[in-house]
Amino acid sequence: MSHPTGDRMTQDLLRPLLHTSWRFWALVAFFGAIVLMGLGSVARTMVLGYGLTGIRWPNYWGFYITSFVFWIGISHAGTLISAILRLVNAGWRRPVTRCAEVITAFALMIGALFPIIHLGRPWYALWLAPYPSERLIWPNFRSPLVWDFFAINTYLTGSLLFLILPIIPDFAVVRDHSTGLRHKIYRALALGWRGTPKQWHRLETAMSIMAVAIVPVAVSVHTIVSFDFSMAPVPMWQSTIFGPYFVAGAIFSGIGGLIIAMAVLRKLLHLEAYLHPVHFENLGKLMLVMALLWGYFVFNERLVTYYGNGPSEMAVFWRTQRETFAPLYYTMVLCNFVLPLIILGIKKFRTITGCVIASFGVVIGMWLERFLIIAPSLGHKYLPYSYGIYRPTGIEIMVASSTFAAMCLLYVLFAKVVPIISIWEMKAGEHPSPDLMPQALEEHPLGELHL
Amino acid sequence: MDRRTFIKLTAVTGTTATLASCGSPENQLIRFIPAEDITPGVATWKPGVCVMCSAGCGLTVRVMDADADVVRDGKAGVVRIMAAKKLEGAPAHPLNQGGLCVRGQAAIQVTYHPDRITQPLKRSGNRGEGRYEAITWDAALTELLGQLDKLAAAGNTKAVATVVRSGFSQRRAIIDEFLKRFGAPGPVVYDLFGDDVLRRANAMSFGREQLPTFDIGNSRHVLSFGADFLGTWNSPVAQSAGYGRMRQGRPGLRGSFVQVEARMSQTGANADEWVPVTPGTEGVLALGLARAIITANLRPAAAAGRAGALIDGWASGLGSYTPEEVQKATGVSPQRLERLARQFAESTPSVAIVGGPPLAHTNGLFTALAVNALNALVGSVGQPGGLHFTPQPIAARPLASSSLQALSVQLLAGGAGAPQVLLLDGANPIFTAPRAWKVRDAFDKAPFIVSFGSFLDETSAMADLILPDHSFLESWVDAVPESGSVQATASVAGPVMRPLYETRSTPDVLLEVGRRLAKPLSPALPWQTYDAMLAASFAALPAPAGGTDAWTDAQTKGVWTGTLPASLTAPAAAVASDRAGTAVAYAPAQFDGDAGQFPMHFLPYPSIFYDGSAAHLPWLQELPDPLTSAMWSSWVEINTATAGRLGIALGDIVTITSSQGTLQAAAIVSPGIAPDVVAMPVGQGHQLFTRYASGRGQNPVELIAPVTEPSTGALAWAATRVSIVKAGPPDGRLVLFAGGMREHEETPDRGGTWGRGETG
Amino acid sequence: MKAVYALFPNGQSAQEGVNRLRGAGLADRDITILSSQPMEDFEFGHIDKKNYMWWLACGGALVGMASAYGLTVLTETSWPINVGALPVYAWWPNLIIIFELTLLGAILTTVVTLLITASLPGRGERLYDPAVTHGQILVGVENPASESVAAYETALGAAPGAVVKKI
Amino acid sequence: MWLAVIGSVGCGYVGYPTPPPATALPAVPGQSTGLFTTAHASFGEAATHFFDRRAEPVQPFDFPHVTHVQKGIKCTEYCHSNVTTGPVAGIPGLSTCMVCHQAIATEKPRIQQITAQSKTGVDMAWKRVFDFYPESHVKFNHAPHIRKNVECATCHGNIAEQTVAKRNVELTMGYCVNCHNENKAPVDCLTCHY
Amino acid sequence: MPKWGMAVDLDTCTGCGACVTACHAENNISTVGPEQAARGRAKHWLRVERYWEGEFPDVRLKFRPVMCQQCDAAPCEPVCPTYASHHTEEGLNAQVYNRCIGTRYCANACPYNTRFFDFFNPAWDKPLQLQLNPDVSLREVGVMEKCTFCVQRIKATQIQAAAESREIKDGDIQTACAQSCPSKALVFGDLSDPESHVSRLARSGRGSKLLEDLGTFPNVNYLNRQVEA
Repeated sequence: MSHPTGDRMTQDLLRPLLHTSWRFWALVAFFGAIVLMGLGSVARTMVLGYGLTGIRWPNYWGFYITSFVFWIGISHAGTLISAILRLVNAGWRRPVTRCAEVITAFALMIGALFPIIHLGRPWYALWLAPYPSERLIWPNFRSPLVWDFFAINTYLTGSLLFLILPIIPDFAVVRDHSTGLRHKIYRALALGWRGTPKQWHRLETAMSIMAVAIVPVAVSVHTIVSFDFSMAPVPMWQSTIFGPYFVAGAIFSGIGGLIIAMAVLRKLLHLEAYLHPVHFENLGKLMLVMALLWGYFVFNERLVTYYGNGPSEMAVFWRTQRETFAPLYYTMVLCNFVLPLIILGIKKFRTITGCVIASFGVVIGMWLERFLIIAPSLGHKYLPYSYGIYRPTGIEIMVASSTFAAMCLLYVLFAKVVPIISIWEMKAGEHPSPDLMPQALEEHPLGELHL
Repeated sequence: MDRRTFIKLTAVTGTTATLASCGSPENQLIRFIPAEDITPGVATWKPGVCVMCSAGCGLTVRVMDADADVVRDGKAGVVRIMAAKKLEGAPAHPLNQGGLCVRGQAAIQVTYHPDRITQPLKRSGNRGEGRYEAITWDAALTELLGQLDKLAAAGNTKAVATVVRSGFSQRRAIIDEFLKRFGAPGPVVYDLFGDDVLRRANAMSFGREQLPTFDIGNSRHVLSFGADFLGTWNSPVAQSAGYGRMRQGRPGLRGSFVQVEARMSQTGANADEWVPVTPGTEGVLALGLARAIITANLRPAAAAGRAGALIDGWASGLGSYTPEEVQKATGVSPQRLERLARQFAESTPSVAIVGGPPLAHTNGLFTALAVNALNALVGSVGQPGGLHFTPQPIAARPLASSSLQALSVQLLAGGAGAPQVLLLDGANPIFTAPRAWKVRDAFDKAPFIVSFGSFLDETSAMADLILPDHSFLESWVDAVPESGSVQATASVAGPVMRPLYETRSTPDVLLEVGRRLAKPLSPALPWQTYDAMLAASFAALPAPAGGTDAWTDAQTKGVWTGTLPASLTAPAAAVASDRAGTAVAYAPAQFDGDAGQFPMHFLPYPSIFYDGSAAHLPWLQELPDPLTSAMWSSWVEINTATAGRLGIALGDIVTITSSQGTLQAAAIVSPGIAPDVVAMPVGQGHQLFTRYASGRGQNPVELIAPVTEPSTGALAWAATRVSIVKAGPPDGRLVLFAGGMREHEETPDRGGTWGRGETG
Repeated sequence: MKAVYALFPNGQSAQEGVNRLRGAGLADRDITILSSQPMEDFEFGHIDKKNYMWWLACGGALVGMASAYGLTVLTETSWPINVGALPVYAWWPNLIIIFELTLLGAILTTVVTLLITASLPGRGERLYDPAVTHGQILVGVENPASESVAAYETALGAAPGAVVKKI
Repeated sequence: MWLAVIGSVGCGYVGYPTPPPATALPAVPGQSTGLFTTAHASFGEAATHFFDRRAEPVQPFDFPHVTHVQKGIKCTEYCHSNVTTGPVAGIPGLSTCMVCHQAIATEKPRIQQITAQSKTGVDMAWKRVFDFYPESHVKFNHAPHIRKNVECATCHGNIAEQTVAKRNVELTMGYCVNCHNENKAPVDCLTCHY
Repeated sequence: MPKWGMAVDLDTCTGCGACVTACHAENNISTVGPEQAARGRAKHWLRVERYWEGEFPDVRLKFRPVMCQQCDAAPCEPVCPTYASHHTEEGLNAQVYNRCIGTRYCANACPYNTRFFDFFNPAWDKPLQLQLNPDVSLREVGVMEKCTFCVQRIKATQIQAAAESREIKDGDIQTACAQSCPSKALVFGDLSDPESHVSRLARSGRGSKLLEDLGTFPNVNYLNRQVEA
């Protein structure tokens, strides 16, 4: 397979936009149906009462908050990674960044829904926003949930712009390659982009500024999500390690999500020429690093608790080590640590398939990790008389799983209207041809990622 | 309420329900002109009397306006009424002194119960089925009069049988008087956990055939033999108040408390020392203690006087109750016996209490007499901090009553001698009597049954005619407490609210029937109404200090208390001559069922529903049981070790079998019960008792064998043996509120056992 | 509008076109260059590189910080409510709000400055040719003075592979 | 996460075991049925409450406040006397009207109309004009305000000049709080909401 | 300015549960039924915890009534985004139902698990609703509720006292639970008055607080059970 020229590139990357097969509609229908079921379940709980879920005294958070943390975590795939890669100007990032940033945007949208869904009275969610009202009363800025509100807003705004700005030149490309209504639409979207050197410079400067700004935001967002837990005096929650622990976990699961997304795109949109094994390999190595980091954090958390031997802490500790939650706990360790270590640690397995398998493991494992932070602790707070085990109900499972369908749906739709690989960035970077790859790798184990 | 109900009622989230004083703007119903003048939003307090048990505590009822749904000449609408809102203990009442127990608190739900009978009913379905049609009061009374007149005409007035609950009041007096003057036998008083044995024993030891009052508040040491005196037995609120004073009411002096029983009751849970003994040997332990006291010369044997003389071998030093013998029988070590004896004799004033299971054996009378002798020995009878007898007004002497078992036999025999008309007031013998007495079949044979109850339960559903009484908040109500106060006491209260329904006060109904009988009562009842009768009886009492006269004072306070003039005091009971002089000897308790086939002792015990008569109150159903935290369910308590041996874990379904039958229930593994005892709360397992209790849980009474205490004929409800086997895994029928059973893990290195007994 | 321009297949020729136009006496700001990707490797790709976006972003950050501080102080002191014995104006928690709004300020300013300085969305009719996004590089002059049009055409045409167009 | 769910099912983790429901009973004549619940009757109602919209109350009978006030009857004197003693002002029922009107102005047709109705035993279905939706959980107590000599008009507007009372003061939380602040009254949430 | 507090004498508490029922009666706490109770939705603002100690035959049982401890540094307050849970000048840990949006964060933060969530709209089979206390609002679905120290009684008494222009004496205000307790194990009163019964009990040697080491500064004092020497 020869190295695609600029024009060939344009053709390949525009194909998904310009030609629609029945597969597209099938996918949309399938995922759409599941999403609708999820929305139905939410509506049902809103009308009939929150009691349809499985939460109970004293375990008042469950699947919904788990999903919230999980999706916010997944969102750390995109913007953060692509921002870092931009800053270190890793050339191999070029085909990767956009599909990554898209994950961020959608994962955030989905994640941000959960704090609202999980409210007892979602119709009052507006009260989290600071706006003047006749009640003369404002949100409580001392509440982690309000921090969440601000952090997620900033992150979402930033990520969306970070995603959209570099799309403008590509809209111009589509504009010039399309006709009729589509042409009109994309002309509007392209904002009259022409491609003067000035425009290019401004765009690239803007991107670097935002890259600088978005990294601390991303870190702060998941730190604040961790504050939702560590601010409450709950056994095994009140821990200073939660901030970095959550951020690391977020990036970890994020990369997992990204690898899966890339693999799927590569197959469905026939982007083999653009998404090379080297990309998966590099991301795989990143994930390996994160897996080790995650293991390090979990070990810290567990060892300190175990050694400290506080009664209430130990109650929770044993819950996960030996009792009710043990099966889930060991599944988590397997998925998050053992599996990635074996597959990604051994070069032979570090193939695209290998990376994808590991990624699935990580995504599952990280979901469990969030659940295991929430359920066991809340069910075992201090006074044994008030212990209680949370059991999810069909409604929660439905909603939680429908978010995965939502992610796929949004992704499919996005790939239909926007070139999923940035055309101009692909052209701008000297794209290494596949046959040169191996040698390049020998010299720089991390490809072009000059860390 | 099942899930569907919830879905129904949560049709749209949010809130529109508003309480009376807020008024609902969307209310489209017709509003009727209120019958009373009402100050909305302002609470008033009125006296009341609690009728949930025979203790007779005084109430203060909070009354406020509320909107009640009514139907007036076909039009549905709402009317503003003054409604009772909350029941609180009357601070001035000598019994409960401001406190009130769970059943008293929940009693208000009796008045507002959705399944309360609202008008006279005539049976339209089969007996026990619970299908009825509405009739007018005139028709109903005519029917009852017809039946009574028929008997009177036939000169067979003896053929009227009546079943009532225990506890004495002027209301009961009216029933007694009516029956006496009609020529019918006295009512059958049936109460599963009745205390006839103790009354008899007290009659023999102290010449008072009544329950004792304990001045716990002034005791320094309390030794209780199985009596759940803080929970359900005798006058629990009065005793709890005393207990509070005994523990912390006296600066620098904290009374101690030892409980002797085979299964830790709520009372036993508060004891400083809990002494498990073999069921049926409590009397032996008591005499063992007595012997230890006498031999240690802490008290002369003679000090016990008559109470001692009743015990075989007392004079000769109780030779057969040596510590070794006692240990053999009871399992209490000599050292412990010694210590308990010293404690009891030295930290005076001390008092021994006996009640509940120890008296529910074939040797119950002996046990009671033994404990009485113990009290007499340390001289706690009639002394501060000791045992007293509340002076009873003459009026409070109930008619001699036949036993339920006898009644059932008569009915089954049938024929001319058998009762033709059966009057039911409050009692639910079909639920609380052992199967073997065949009460249901017997009642089924009764030609005509009238119930005055407010609810359909197993018994009243047999009735052909139901003449619903007012709720105790809607009518005059009174009680003459048998115990609980050192001074003579009588509680009385007028209606605190207007009747919600087409009900009539039963005493008034009887008085009217009495007036309208073809062959008038001889002599006719002197009073036109119940309150007239109350006025008359209270007028006889001496006016309290500072009060104008007893009646007006009692009405405002809700209680009369003071010293009875000798003229009014009932004399000491003449002890049954057959027993006078003859000493009572210990005979091992007889149990039904052979020990091989039925290895465990079966111990039914009164739950927060007492004997089940309060199981229809949702508040009580959802109240976590003090020891097990179970709600809405019934269970079987079994010792941890035994459970381990039988492979039974918390919530497992177990099958219990006695010679009488078998039942299945969820198991609760408890360290607070003897290894050879299986305990089960009485109260659940109603086939028919309102929407909240029907078909919920199991009724342990069905396993109880018809063993009786010979001298009184009282049911020995703790004298049954059972076998227990595991039937299956937990199936969700056991609802627990609590998660963990223990606050601290005994063995830290085995942290894995944290939170044993998790819910769900 | 009038315009004369040429489409070049690659950077070198485009650079040559630019140089010749300069030779023809045109200032950089009068030369229109359009490409489908940044042309960092060629001199003409560096025209107008200088800008103040970083400084403006910092300014925006300051504005965001100030507004966050104002919001927290005003709202919390307008109706002081005691929660969990925290001070009515608690610094640590509010720093989080301030931090987020600071960065939000920076991001928004950046985007606004980008749109303005890069004149997006483009107004009025400007010189453009769809061939640009097909990989061609456009170099030309908008509204040239009529007498010098010929000169520009020759200048543009001289570069190798140039296709001169005129409208 | 599916593994999570499957694993959960594996260890019997999903869903709670449910106790057996009570047995159904035969209906007994005369027993009250139905539930008293806080649920809204309809979405429409829920919406009106949410947006705090109020329909103009339609009274069964045009009660002329002005006439009575002109006769020199104070609001708190006969009709709304509860305000001085209790939390609730209360809307007087027909029985209150008849106290005076069985003697006064009996010749007037409207008086005869209410006299007739009072005999039927059906009361006037007055609609409240000033009230809070239950969502607001407001526990307003008139007595303290009367004691502090707050004019009725402060919150109820110029009803003295109206015939049928109109809600011409919007009793928003801001309205209450501002007044409380001006008069150094407590603005603790528990002052009104509990 | 009073500071409301409570003393619970574990030596006189018999675990009878009268306080629990009294609380239900006073505060319009709805019964949820067996189905919901099995799913852990039973609401008991005040619960009597019981803990077993030792094994048969040397077994003891411990009762401990636990209600909202009205902490001075309540963890439930700062986490609430809408001020639904906050502290009043009288030291009460207020829960404002109309402001509550149901994040349930406060319940997670509460170490005592004394906060209860309304999973459904409460319902009463008619005419049980005639018992409901008009001075206490009904909590709809989706809000948190908890022990209020019977704030409605406090308010009523304060207003009444103001009307009669008199001082509130110790014992004028009693919570439903304290009022009902047969053995008078619960004492409610003003901790800022050193002479009040509750203050004197709080100073007694047996006094301790629940989970004191969490730094919540509860206003409920537990007087430990005295064990025989």
